[in-house]
Amino acid sequence: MALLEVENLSVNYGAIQAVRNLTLSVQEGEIVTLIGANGAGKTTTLRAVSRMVRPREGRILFAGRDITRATPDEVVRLGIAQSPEGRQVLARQSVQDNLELGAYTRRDAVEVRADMARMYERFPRLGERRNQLAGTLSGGEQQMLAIARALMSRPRLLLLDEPSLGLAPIIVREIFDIIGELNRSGTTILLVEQNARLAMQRSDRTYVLEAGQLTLEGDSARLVNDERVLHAYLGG
Amino acid sequence: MTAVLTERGTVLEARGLTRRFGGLVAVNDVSFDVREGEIFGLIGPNGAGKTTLFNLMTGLTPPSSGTLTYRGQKVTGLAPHRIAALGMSRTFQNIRLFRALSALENVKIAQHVRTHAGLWAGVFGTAREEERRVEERAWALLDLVGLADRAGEMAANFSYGDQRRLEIARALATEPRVLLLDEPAAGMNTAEKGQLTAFIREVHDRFDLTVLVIEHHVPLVMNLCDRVAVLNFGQLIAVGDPATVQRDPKVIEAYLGGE
Amino acid sequence: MELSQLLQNVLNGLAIGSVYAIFALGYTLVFSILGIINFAHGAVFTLGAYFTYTLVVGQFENNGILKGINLFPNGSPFSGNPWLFALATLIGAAVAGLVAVLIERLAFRPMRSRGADPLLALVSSLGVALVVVNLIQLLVGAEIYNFPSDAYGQVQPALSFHIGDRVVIVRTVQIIIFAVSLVMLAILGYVIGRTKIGKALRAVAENPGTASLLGISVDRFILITFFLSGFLGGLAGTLVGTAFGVAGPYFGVTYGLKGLAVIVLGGLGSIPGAVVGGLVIGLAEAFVPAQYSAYKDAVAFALLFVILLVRPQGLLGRAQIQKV
Amino acid sequence: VQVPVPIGVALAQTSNTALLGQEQVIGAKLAEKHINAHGGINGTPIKLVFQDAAGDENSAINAFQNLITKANVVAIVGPTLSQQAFAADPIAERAKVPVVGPSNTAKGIPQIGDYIARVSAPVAVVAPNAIKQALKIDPKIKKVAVLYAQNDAFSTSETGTFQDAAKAQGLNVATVQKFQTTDTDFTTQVTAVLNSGADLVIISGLAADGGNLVKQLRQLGYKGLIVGGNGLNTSNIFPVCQQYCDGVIIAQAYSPAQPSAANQLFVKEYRAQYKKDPPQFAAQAYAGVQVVADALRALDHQKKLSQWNLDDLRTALNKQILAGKYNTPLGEVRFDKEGEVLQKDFYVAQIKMQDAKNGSFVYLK
Amino acid sequence: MSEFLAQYGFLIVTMVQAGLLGLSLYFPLQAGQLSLASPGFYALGGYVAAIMLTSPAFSSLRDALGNGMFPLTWVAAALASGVLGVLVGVPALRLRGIYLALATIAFVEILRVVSLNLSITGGAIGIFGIPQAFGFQDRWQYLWLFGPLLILTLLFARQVERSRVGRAFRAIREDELAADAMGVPPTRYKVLAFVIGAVLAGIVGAMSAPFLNTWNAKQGTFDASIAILAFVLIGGSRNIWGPVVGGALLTAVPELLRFLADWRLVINGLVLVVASLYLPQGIVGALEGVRRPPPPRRPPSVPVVVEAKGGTS
Ligand SMILES: Nc1ncnc2c1ncn2[C@@H]1O[C@H](COP(=O)(O)OP(=O)(O)OP(=O)(O)O)[C@@H](O)[C@H]1O
Ligand SMILES: Nc1ncnc2c1ncn2[C@@H]1O[C@H](COP(=O)(O)OP(=O)(O)OP(=O)(O)O)[C@@H](O)[C@H]1O
Ligand SMILES: CC(C)C[C@H](N)C(=O)O
Ligand SMILES: [Mg+2]
Ligand SMILES: [Mg+2]
Repeated sequence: MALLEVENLSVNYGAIQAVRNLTLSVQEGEIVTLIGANGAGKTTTLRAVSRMVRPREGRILFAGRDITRATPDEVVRLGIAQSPEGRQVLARQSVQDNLELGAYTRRDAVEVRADMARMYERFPRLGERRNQLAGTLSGGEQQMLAIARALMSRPRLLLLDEPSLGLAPIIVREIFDIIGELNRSGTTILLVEQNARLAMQRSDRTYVLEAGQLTLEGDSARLVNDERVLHAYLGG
Repeated sequence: MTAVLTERGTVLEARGLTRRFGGLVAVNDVSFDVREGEIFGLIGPNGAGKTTLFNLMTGLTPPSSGTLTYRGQKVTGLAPHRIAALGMSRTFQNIRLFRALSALENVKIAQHVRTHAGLWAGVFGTAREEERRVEERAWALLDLVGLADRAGEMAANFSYGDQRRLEIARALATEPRVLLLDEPAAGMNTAEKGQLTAFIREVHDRFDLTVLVIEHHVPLVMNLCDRVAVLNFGQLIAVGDPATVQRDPKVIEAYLGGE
Repeated sequence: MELSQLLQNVLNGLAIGSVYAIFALGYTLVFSILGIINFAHGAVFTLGAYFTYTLVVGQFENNGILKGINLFPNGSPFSGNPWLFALATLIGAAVAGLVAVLIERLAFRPMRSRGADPLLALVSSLGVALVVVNLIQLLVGAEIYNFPSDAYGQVQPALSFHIGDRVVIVRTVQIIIFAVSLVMLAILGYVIGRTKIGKALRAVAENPGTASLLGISVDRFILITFFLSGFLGGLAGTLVGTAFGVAGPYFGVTYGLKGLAVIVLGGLGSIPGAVVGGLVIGLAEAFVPAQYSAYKDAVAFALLFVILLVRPQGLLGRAQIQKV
Repeated sequence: VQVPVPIGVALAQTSNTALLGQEQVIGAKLAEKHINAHGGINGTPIKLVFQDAAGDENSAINAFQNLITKANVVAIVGPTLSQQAFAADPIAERAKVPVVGPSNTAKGIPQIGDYIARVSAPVAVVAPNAIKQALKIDPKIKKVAVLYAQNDAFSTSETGTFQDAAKAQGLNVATVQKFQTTDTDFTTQVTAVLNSGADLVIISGLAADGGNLVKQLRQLGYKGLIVGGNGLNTSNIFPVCQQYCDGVIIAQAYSPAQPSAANQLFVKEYRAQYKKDPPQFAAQAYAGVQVVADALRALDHQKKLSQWNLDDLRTALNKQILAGKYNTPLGEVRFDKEGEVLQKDFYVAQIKMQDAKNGSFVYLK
Repeated sequence: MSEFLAQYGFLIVTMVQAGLLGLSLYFPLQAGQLSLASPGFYALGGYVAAIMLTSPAFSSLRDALGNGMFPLTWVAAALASGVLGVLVGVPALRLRGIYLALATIAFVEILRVVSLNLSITGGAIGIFGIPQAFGFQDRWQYLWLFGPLLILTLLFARQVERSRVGRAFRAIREDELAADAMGVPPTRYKVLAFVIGAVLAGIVGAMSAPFLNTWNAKQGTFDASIAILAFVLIGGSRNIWGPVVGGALLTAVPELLRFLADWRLVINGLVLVVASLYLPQGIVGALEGVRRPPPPRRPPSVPVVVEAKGGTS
């Protein structure tokens, strides 16, 4: 059964229709990539799933449950975490507090602490800066924090909105390694990426969004060689 | 092209620029020159101090020590708007558009330093000619970044990538001689990055600009820049032409990572 | 200045200041979480006092719809014993807390969900204050009410001691208020500073959107905040009421301005700031020489003005971080 | 004019000032009831038209405008505060509508214009009596401490009178302390009073602040006599200072013990309804309404009221008000040609508390 | 008509006056400055006028100028407010948001307390018996003063908004730091916006002193600050008509509710709540929402190629 099903989703911002009649699904255990030009509606789609925007039409099912009317915090408690566009770190809290808040829905304090240590290991920069206010971190450091924070909730489904944005090449690779590892340990991932080639190499399936509508979908391995994708997104 | 470059002089001289935040030295004794007309890349790991360096140069953050000279004039210590008036303009890594204003307004506002109408001129409408020019230039700039057909839309409503374009248009509206771009390609896909490279080059040529660009997308930097400087932990660890820098083992270790 | 006078001024200042502080605690709590100035806080404060009054006396005067009503023909079950009075105070505070929750539901939440300018909450809360205050007047009249004079039992109304031949005095009620405000501060400080709830509250305060993205139920925390704020306000209302009488429906509202000054001086959003701000303003007022006492308010505000210029974020407020 | 004859009442029914205004409203309503029960204006009933004047100038002006142009009243009783009177009375003056101030005690009120009169004796007339009385009780008094609410118009003018009167009695003003009507804590002022060694304290303020001041003076150990001004002249201060109110001396322009028949009727009706003695503000408002009604009665004898045209009636009424002599609860009352009240009897009362809640004003000889 | 004016004249003029005070707060708000100083300048202007119109010190000037005295009081009030505006604005405008609001309230309070204590301002009683402007007899005649002032102010505001200065204000409101980086000097424009508001409030005060017959320290209070802010927010803070509509309406509501007697202010409070809830952009904002502004049109001139031009040095 699909872990996430989005059916006929439409989202409007006032008069602007950002997503129209979008249907997609993510199977348990998959990595799915969503690509598209600027303004195609990728972020909007993720925000609809995490219930940060209200769909105009359509249904969203998570693990068979209709979450179209759920509140954002309920969605998190059901097991969806998001590393959002623009990072949205809590600027006035320390790195440490941001991470702890990432684990807000969890009750296993001991495990949380262990996870935290793991994050610091993966992102030594964050470890060095654990007491720094998140708002004073550099852009890339904030990006690491946003990703690490999303991981802290140990989600079933992880939504990543352009995780590589603003990261140095070394770290981008690190992020994709983490994505792979998480996936192997059972986390399902829906990934929005501008670094389309890398994302498609590491994912099972890909959806292509244009002007709010789905134009292509299929196995990543196949699409990565598709003319249209090559031309429009891979700079080929 | 290169011949022209060497004939021209130095626009920017950074000498010992340093900035501390508490115990942390974000920019550490950095000195370099930027030559008139070149495209100068600035790379380095996350948190290396690149953005801070831009902030020091544009007056948004006062340096703990060191100076920056622009065409022989010391600019450290000047207010940001004074520096903008001198001809240095920038974009922001964490996009800072005037979010609730239209794209057109964003670009019109940035012409402030090149216009003069005061309160009474505005009230009595005596600055018509200037207003007309402001308006026209604004449209032309939006054309340039391909946003003219959405001129009336609120900046906040643009997608991430489009906001970046609008920021560039806004920076250009101040009629800079030196343009500082902080990760202009972030949030763009590979194809768009390619277009952006071409765009930056076009702007550079057309307006006869000196461009400083921070970017993590290595191909873009290598393609675009005449010279590249590498920061690591606040310190300049390499400056030179892209090919040389790319081979520098220190740079590979700190930034690019082994292949 | 002589030692006795110095000490007297300090005591006076702390006494006035702790009244400001106890008013400001609930006020600043709502500000720190929602970033709105809740002008209805003064009205809730007033309500707390009236609720307690209703419990311990249960009779109203001659003006207003409720005149002639006697809730306890056989005497109030809460009268005559300081502990019962304390219990009534807590119940009154809790009811005030519920009213605050109701206010949040009706006057703030709908606005939040429509994404209105947070400043507008100020107008809405002003409206609520107007409604509550005038309803009180309609119900029980504009006259002054007071609690039984032995509410705290047979304690001395004032304590005095001598330094040399000079007497130094302080009112007992004010010691109680001071102590209660410190206790409240300690509890709140602990909850907000040290617990997970506190961390979540701070997240809501900073960015409700992000907080909900992390699984924090923003609406629930806001309700909790309003309840706490109303509870603190109601409690403060009764305490201040026992000290000075409940001077009509506007009783609490008149603290609005000073309260605002206090929380801004202390640093918006800082709970200890509310207490420190209150005490500082109280002390500043107390040290205004007698012949200039007419300028007392001006002195407090001038001090505020100057302090803000030197420390724009207030005494204990955190500086705005501006990372470009 | 209309029947029943409309008389405007513009008093503070809302805002902080309502604390005083509501006593006045009671007084005015009692007057209406009484007058109509006794045949109104020779058979024509009167009707009080209330407009809330709140505590600010704008509300008072709006209330006046409403009464003058919309309710077509023949005269206005109000407003509550002198400060409001300075703003609103000129409106009536220009519209040629007579005004009877029921509680404005500041200097200069009747001088606002020909149409402005008041039944509230100015501070200068009333206040000194209290000091004389205090000296009678305790002739050893030497030093006085004077306190006043410095943001209140009438308190500041009253304190001037008090200070002059004290000096005239040969007393030494040891300290003058100011406070705000919104203050609740007076520790600073009280300490200053105690340190000045004063043996008489004179307070000009309003009920809540004045009551608290009294209470705190006592709690912090002041033992001497206390004289309170006009603003403390209400049983509303009992709940504030409770047993500590005991002994406060307040000069009165009114006494429930005033022997006139008019007053005894008033007191009876008031007691029947409120189970206590009427306060001065209620009596003055009652008198204000009564003055207008009595003057109307005189005019009605000349020509039936219903046949008067409104403007003429207002002008004639103003003349009549100033010319007449009235038997009010305040005793016999007349006006000088400016509209200043001329009243015979002034009193001094001392508060006597039975317990923490109940007390009364005991009139002193 | 004349009856209507006689009855509602005062109210109508107060509505206009409230609109003007709303505008005085709107200017700094345009530049993102939440200043609540208007009542202070309003009070100051009123005192200047009241003193000039009643003090014996000015009697010869009054005799010489006749009705010319009134315009002179406006000018004097404008000057006094402008100067004080600069003195207060320069330091205070380093503060932001609520902190600035409070600093300006502090200013209002300080002025209030000082005026309570000076003899020239009549202490707590204030100044009364202020002569009527141009011998006006009825309140509505003051419309001849406030009306033109409102029209001029609106024209002024509209022109400013369309101009370079107006754009600078908006830029600062949106993002002061970005504005600075884009060449807009924040301090200068913040002070300018603040002083414009101060001068306007001062003039309104000077016109109001005769209108109200009396002037005292209660004219400039914290409550007034909040009331004026409510005018702007309920009317709509993003459009010049907002403060005017809000001021007029909020002034009128309690008066129109007089028939409710004791329930008047309860309902008035409810009106405030409901308006805040259902008109999050203010009244004018809501009306605008219905009628979307047309997209800007490109000027018909020859499309210019953006030409290179060097920065001045
Ligand atoms: N808050 C908003 N209000 C109005 N329009 C919006 C808003 N957010 C996004 N849009 C519009 O919706 C469309 C989709 O935007 P979205 O952010 O989902 O695109 P995206 O695919 O994530 O683009 P990018 O790669 O640039 O992040 C765009 O046209 C954008 O301008
Ligand atoms: N205001 C501040 N307070 C404390 N530390 C700061 C502050 N601003 C920057 N820093 C620290 O200084 C370092 C340099 O930051 P800067 O933003 O210049 O990095 P950067 O090179 O631009 O990185 P990125 O590529 O991630 O954008 C970072 O480690 C950051 O945490
Ligand atoms: C009600 C009274 C206290 C009013 C006061 N006597 C005045 O003239 O202002
Ligand atoms: Mg996006
Ligand atoms: Mg950076």
